[in-house]
Amino acid sequence: MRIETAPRAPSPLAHHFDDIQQQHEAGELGMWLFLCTEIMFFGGLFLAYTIYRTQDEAAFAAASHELDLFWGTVNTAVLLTSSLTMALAAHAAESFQRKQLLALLAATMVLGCVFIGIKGMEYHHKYIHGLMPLMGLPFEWHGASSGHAEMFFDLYFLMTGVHALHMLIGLGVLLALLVKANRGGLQGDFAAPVRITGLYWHFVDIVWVFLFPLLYLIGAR
Amino acid sequence: MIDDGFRLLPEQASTHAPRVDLLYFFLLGLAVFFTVLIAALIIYFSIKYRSSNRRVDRTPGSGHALVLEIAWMVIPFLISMTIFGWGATLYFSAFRPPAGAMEVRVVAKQWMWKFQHPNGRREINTLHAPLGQPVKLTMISEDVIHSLFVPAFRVKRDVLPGSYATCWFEATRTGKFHLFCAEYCGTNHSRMTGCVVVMEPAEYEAWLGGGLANESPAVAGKRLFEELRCASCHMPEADPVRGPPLQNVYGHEVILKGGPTVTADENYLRESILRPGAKIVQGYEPIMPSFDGQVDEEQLIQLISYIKSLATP
Amino acid sequence: MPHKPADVRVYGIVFVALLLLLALTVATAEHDLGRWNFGVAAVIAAVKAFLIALYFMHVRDSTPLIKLVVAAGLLWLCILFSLSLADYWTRAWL
Amino acid sequence: MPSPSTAGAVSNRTPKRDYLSAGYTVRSWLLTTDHKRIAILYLLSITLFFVIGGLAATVVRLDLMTPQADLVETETFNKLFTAHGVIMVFFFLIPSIPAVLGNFIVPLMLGARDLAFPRLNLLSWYVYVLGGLFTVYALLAGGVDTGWTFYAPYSSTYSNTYVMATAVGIFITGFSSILTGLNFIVTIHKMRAPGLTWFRLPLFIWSIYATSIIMVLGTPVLAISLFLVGMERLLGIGIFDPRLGGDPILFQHLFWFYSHPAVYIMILPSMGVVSEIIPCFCRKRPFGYSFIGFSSFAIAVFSFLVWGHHLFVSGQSIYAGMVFSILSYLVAIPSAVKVFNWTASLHKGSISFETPMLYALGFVGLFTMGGLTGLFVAALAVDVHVHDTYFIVAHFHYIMVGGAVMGYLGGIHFWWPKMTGRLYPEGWARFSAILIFVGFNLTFFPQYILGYLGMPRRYHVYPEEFQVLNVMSSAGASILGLGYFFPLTYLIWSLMYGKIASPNPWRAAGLEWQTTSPPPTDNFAETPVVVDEAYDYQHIDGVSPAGGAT
Repeated sequence: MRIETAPRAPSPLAHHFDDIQQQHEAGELGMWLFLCTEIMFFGGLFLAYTIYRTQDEAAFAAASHELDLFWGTVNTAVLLTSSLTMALAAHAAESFQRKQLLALLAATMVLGCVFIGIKGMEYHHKYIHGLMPLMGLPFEWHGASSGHAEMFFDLYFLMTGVHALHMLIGLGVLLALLVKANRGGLQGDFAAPVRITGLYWHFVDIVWVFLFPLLYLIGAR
Repeated sequence: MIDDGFRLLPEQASTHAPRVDLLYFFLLGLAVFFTVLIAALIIYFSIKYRSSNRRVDRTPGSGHALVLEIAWMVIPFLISMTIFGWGATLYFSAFRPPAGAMEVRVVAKQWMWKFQHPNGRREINTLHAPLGQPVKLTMISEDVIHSLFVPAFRVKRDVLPGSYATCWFEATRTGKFHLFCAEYCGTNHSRMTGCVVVMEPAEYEAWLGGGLANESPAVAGKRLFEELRCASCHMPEADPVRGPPLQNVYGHEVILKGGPTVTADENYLRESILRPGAKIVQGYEPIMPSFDGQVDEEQLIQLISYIKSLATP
Repeated sequence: MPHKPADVRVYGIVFVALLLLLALTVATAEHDLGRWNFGVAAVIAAVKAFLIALYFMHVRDSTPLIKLVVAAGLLWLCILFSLSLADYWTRAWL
Repeated sequence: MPSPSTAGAVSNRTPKRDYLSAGYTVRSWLLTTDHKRIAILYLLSITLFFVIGGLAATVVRLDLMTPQADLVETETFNKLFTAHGVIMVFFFLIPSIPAVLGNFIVPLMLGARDLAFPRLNLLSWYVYVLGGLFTVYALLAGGVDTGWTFYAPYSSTYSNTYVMATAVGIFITGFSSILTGLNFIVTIHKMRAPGLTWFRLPLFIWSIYATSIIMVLGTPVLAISLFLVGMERLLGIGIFDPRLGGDPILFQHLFWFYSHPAVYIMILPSMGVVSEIIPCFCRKRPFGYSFIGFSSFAIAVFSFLVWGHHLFVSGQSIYAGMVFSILSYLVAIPSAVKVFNWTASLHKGSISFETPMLYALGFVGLFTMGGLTGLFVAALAVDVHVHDTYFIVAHFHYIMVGGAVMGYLGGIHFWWPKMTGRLYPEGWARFSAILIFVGFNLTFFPQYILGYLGMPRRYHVYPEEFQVLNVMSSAGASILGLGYFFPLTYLIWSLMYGKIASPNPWRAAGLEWQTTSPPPTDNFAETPVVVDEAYDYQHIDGVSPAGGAT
C-alpha cells in the first residue's frame, strides 16, 4: 500500500499515471474496448435474430405487426433526446457549468426512466394479450404458422430485455454521477467520468436504433 | 464377431475406410517427419551449443533470415493446402450419398437407436446391412443431439432433433462392427452403443423377410395421409385445389411466393408439415394448419416417405 | 481523450437530423416496398448510428487508436455474421 | 543497461520495502490495488482450482482403468469429467498465465508503476472468485453433467443438474477475463516507459497483447451463448429449442466462436513465456524477433476464423465446413513460424539447462506434436472419423497441458525469484520437469491411438479391447500427478527455506529484472528509460563476461 505522508489537495491524477492526458486517454480507450465487448454480446443476439428471420420472414412480419409502432417510435425519440442531453452534460461538465450539468444529468435520467416506463407498459400489453411466451405463459397466436412467431416474441423479449438491463445499469451510473456532481465534483479535469459514461449511454442508444426497425418495422404495416 | 484383440488401427470395412486411412498415413508421415526434425534440431543444438562447450563458433549471425522465414511460411502453407484439398474431396463424397442407395431410417433417442429398413422391418441398436451395396441413413433425434459413429466405416454424423441428417456407407466386409453414439447425450451416453451386422446380400434379403409382418414406411405413410385427410387439399382431384399437389414434388424445385425457389428435400417437407407458413408455394394461400404435436417423428418419416414415393426420381 | 470543447450547435443539428431520420424510417414502413423495406430501414439505422458515434461519441475527433478499436469491433461482428451465415445459407445445397 | 549479476543476498534484505512487506494484514491483501499482490491472489486461487480439477481427473482416470463402471456411478462420472473440463478451462487455464504472470510481470516489463486500472484489476479478481463460488456451489450441491461444452438442447432442456449455477459462474468469470484483457491492452498502449517502442517490447508483451484481444472480443460471445441457455432454462425462451424451430447448431456456432479462440488464450501466453525463457538460457536475441511477435497477432486474428472446424459432423453445411477447414490451415502457418524460430534461436546460443529452459524445450516438443495433430483434425475426412473421440482429447491436452501448462510452470519457475525473492531448489525442479514430460506423454500419447481406433470421448463404459491403452494412460496420469505434486511442495518450501534471490539471478534482459526481488510497491525507484533493443544479451554478458548462466 502506498502511504502518503503529506496531505494533498484532491488531484484528478492517479498515482500510477504520469500526466492527466495519459490518464484520460487510458480511460477513454478502456471504455471503447468495453463497448467492443458489448458489440459482440449484442452481436450474438442479432445473429440469432437474422438466422430465424430469414427462415420465416412471413411469421416475423405478422408477429412484428402485433407490436405498437406508436409507442416504439415515441420511445426511440425519447432515447435519442436522452443522448442529446447526455452529450450536453459532458459539455457542461468540461466547461465548469455545474447547474447545467446537474440539470442535464437529471434530464437524461428522467428520459431513461420514461423509456423504461413505456417499455414496461408495452410488456404489460403483450402479457394481457397472451403474447408473452415466457415462463410457461400461454402463447395465444392466431396467425398462420406458430413456430417462428413465438420465436419472434422470444427474441423481442430477449433483445429488449437485455437492452433495458443496460439502460438500468446506465441509470445507476448516472445516479452516482448526479450525487458526485451535486457535491461539486466532475468539473473540468474531473469531467472524465461524465464523458466516459456518455460513451456507454450513446452506445445503448445505438443498440436501440437498430432494435427499433428490426422489431417494429418488418414488412409493410 | 467384433475383433477384440489389441490393435493400433481400426478395421477397414467400408469403401470409404481405406481412403481415409491413406490420408491418415500421409498425415502421420508428415507429423513424424516434422516432430523428428524439430526434436533432432533441438537435441543437436542443445549438445553443440551447451554453455560448457567453449570451442564452438558463436559469432552472431544477423538474427533473422528473410529467405528462411519465407520458406517456413510457404512450405507449411503448400503442404496444408494439399491436405485441405485431399480431406475436402473425401468429405464431400462421405456426405453425398450415391443415387440409388438403399435407405434406412434412423430415429435416435436417449439412449437407443431405432432403425427401419425399406420394407418396414424394424430393429433396435443393431443395424443389418448388405455387403457391397450403398446404404443411406436418414436420421433424426427425438430429444437431444446424438451422433452415429461406426469406426470401421470411418463414418460419423450428428443426429439432430428437428431436422434430418444423412450419411452413407458401402460395406466391404461381412461381420459385426461397433456402432457408437459419439455426441454426449446424457447419463447413459456410453451405453448408447450397438453394432452393425454386415451380411451377404442374399442373407440380408432373407433376414429382411423374417420377423413380423412389416409395412413399409411409404405404405404406412399413405394410410396416415388418408387418416389425416391431407388428400382433401393436396390431391389434384381435390376441389377446390387449396394446397399444392404432391406428385413429383420431392427432389424438384418449388417456386415460393414472391419468387424464390427451394429444392423439396426431406427437411423442406418436414418444415411444411410442422410449420406450413414458413414457405408458401406460389399461387396458394397460407391456410394449412400446423401438424406439430399431432404426428411423432416416426409418423413424419412415414408421411415423407409416402410423398417421396409419389415422385419419379 | 479531452477533445476540444464540443460545439453545442453541432449537437443540435445532429439531434434534429436523428429525429428526421426517425420520421423517415417510420414513414417508409407505411408503404410496401417489397424486399426494399428492410434495406431502407437498415440503411437509415446505420446512418443514425454513425451520426451518434461520430458526433455524440466524438469518434470524429478521436485518436487513430480509438478509430481502430471501433473498426475492430465492427470487423469482428462481421466475422461472426459472415461465417455463421455462410453455414446457414448453404445448408440446403447438397 | 545496468545488470546486477552479483548474488545480492545482503543488498536485497535490508530495506523491507518490497510489495510483500507493505502490509501483513488480511485486509492489506484483500483491498490491495497493487498488481503484484493481485497476481499472488490469483496464483493462490487458480492453484486451488487446479487441485480440484486435478482431483476430478484423477477419479476419471482411475475409473477408466476398467471397461466396466465399477468405481463410480455413471452420473457421477459424467459430473466429474464436466467438473474437470469446466474448472480447468475457465478457472485455471484461461486465467493462469495472463492473470498470474501477466499481472505480475507486464507492468514491470513496461517500466510502469501499475496497470492502467488498478481498482478494476482488483475487481477482476473478486469477479473471478464470485464466479468460482457459483461453480463450486454447483459442484457441491450435486454437480453438472453437460460436459464443459454445454451443448443445447441437452443443457437447455434435458439435463436436470446444476446447469444454471455453473453457467452463471462461468458468465461472471467471463467478466473477469474481459476486464483483465482490457486492462492489459490499455496498459500496453498507454503505460510504456520512455523509449520502450513496440519493437523493443519483450515478446511476452506481444503475446499477452494478442491474448487480450481474444479475451475482449471473444468472451462476450461465450457470455451470450450461456446467457441464452440460462434464459431457456429459466424463462423458457427457446432460442435453441427445436420444438420452436430453433436450431441447436446455433449454440455451437456461438459457443465455439469464443471457445476456439479460447484455446489461444491458453496457448499464446505460454508462447510468450517460452519466448522469454529461450533467449535467456541461450544468451542471445531470439531468431526472427518480429516474426515471433507478428505471428502472435496472426494467431489471434486467425483464431476467430476457424471455429466451424468443431462442427464438421454437426449438420453444418458441408460448404461452410470446407471454408472453415481451409481457414484452419492458416493457423498452422504462424504456429509453424514460431516453432521454427524458437528452434533456430538455439543455434549459436550458449545453452544452459535450468528448469525454466527444460519446460520451454518440453513446450516446443509437445506443442509441435499437438500442433501437427491439429493438421489431422482440420483435414475434413479424417476429422469425421476422429471427431468426439479420444484423438481429440489427446490433441487438445497436448496443446493445453503439454503446451499451456508447461509454459505456465516454466514461467512460474523463471519468475519465482522475482515474485518471492527466493530461489527454488534446482535439483528437485529439474527432476519434476522431466517427470511431468514423461508422465504427460505416457498419459496422452496412448489416447491418440485410442481415438483413431474409435473410442468416443465421455464414455464411462467402453469395449474391452480398449482397456490396455486406457490402463497405460492411467498409469501415465499417476506419474503426471506426482510430477505436479512436487512443484506444489518445493515451491511452498522455498518460501521459507529457499535461498534469497538476487534482483537478477538469471542475468536476464528485461526491465522486470532491473528492480529488486521482490520488487517494491511502486516497482521502480524511478521510471526507467529504455535505450536498447530487447534481449540484449551480448551487452549483458559483455559487462560480466562469465559466460553461461549457471
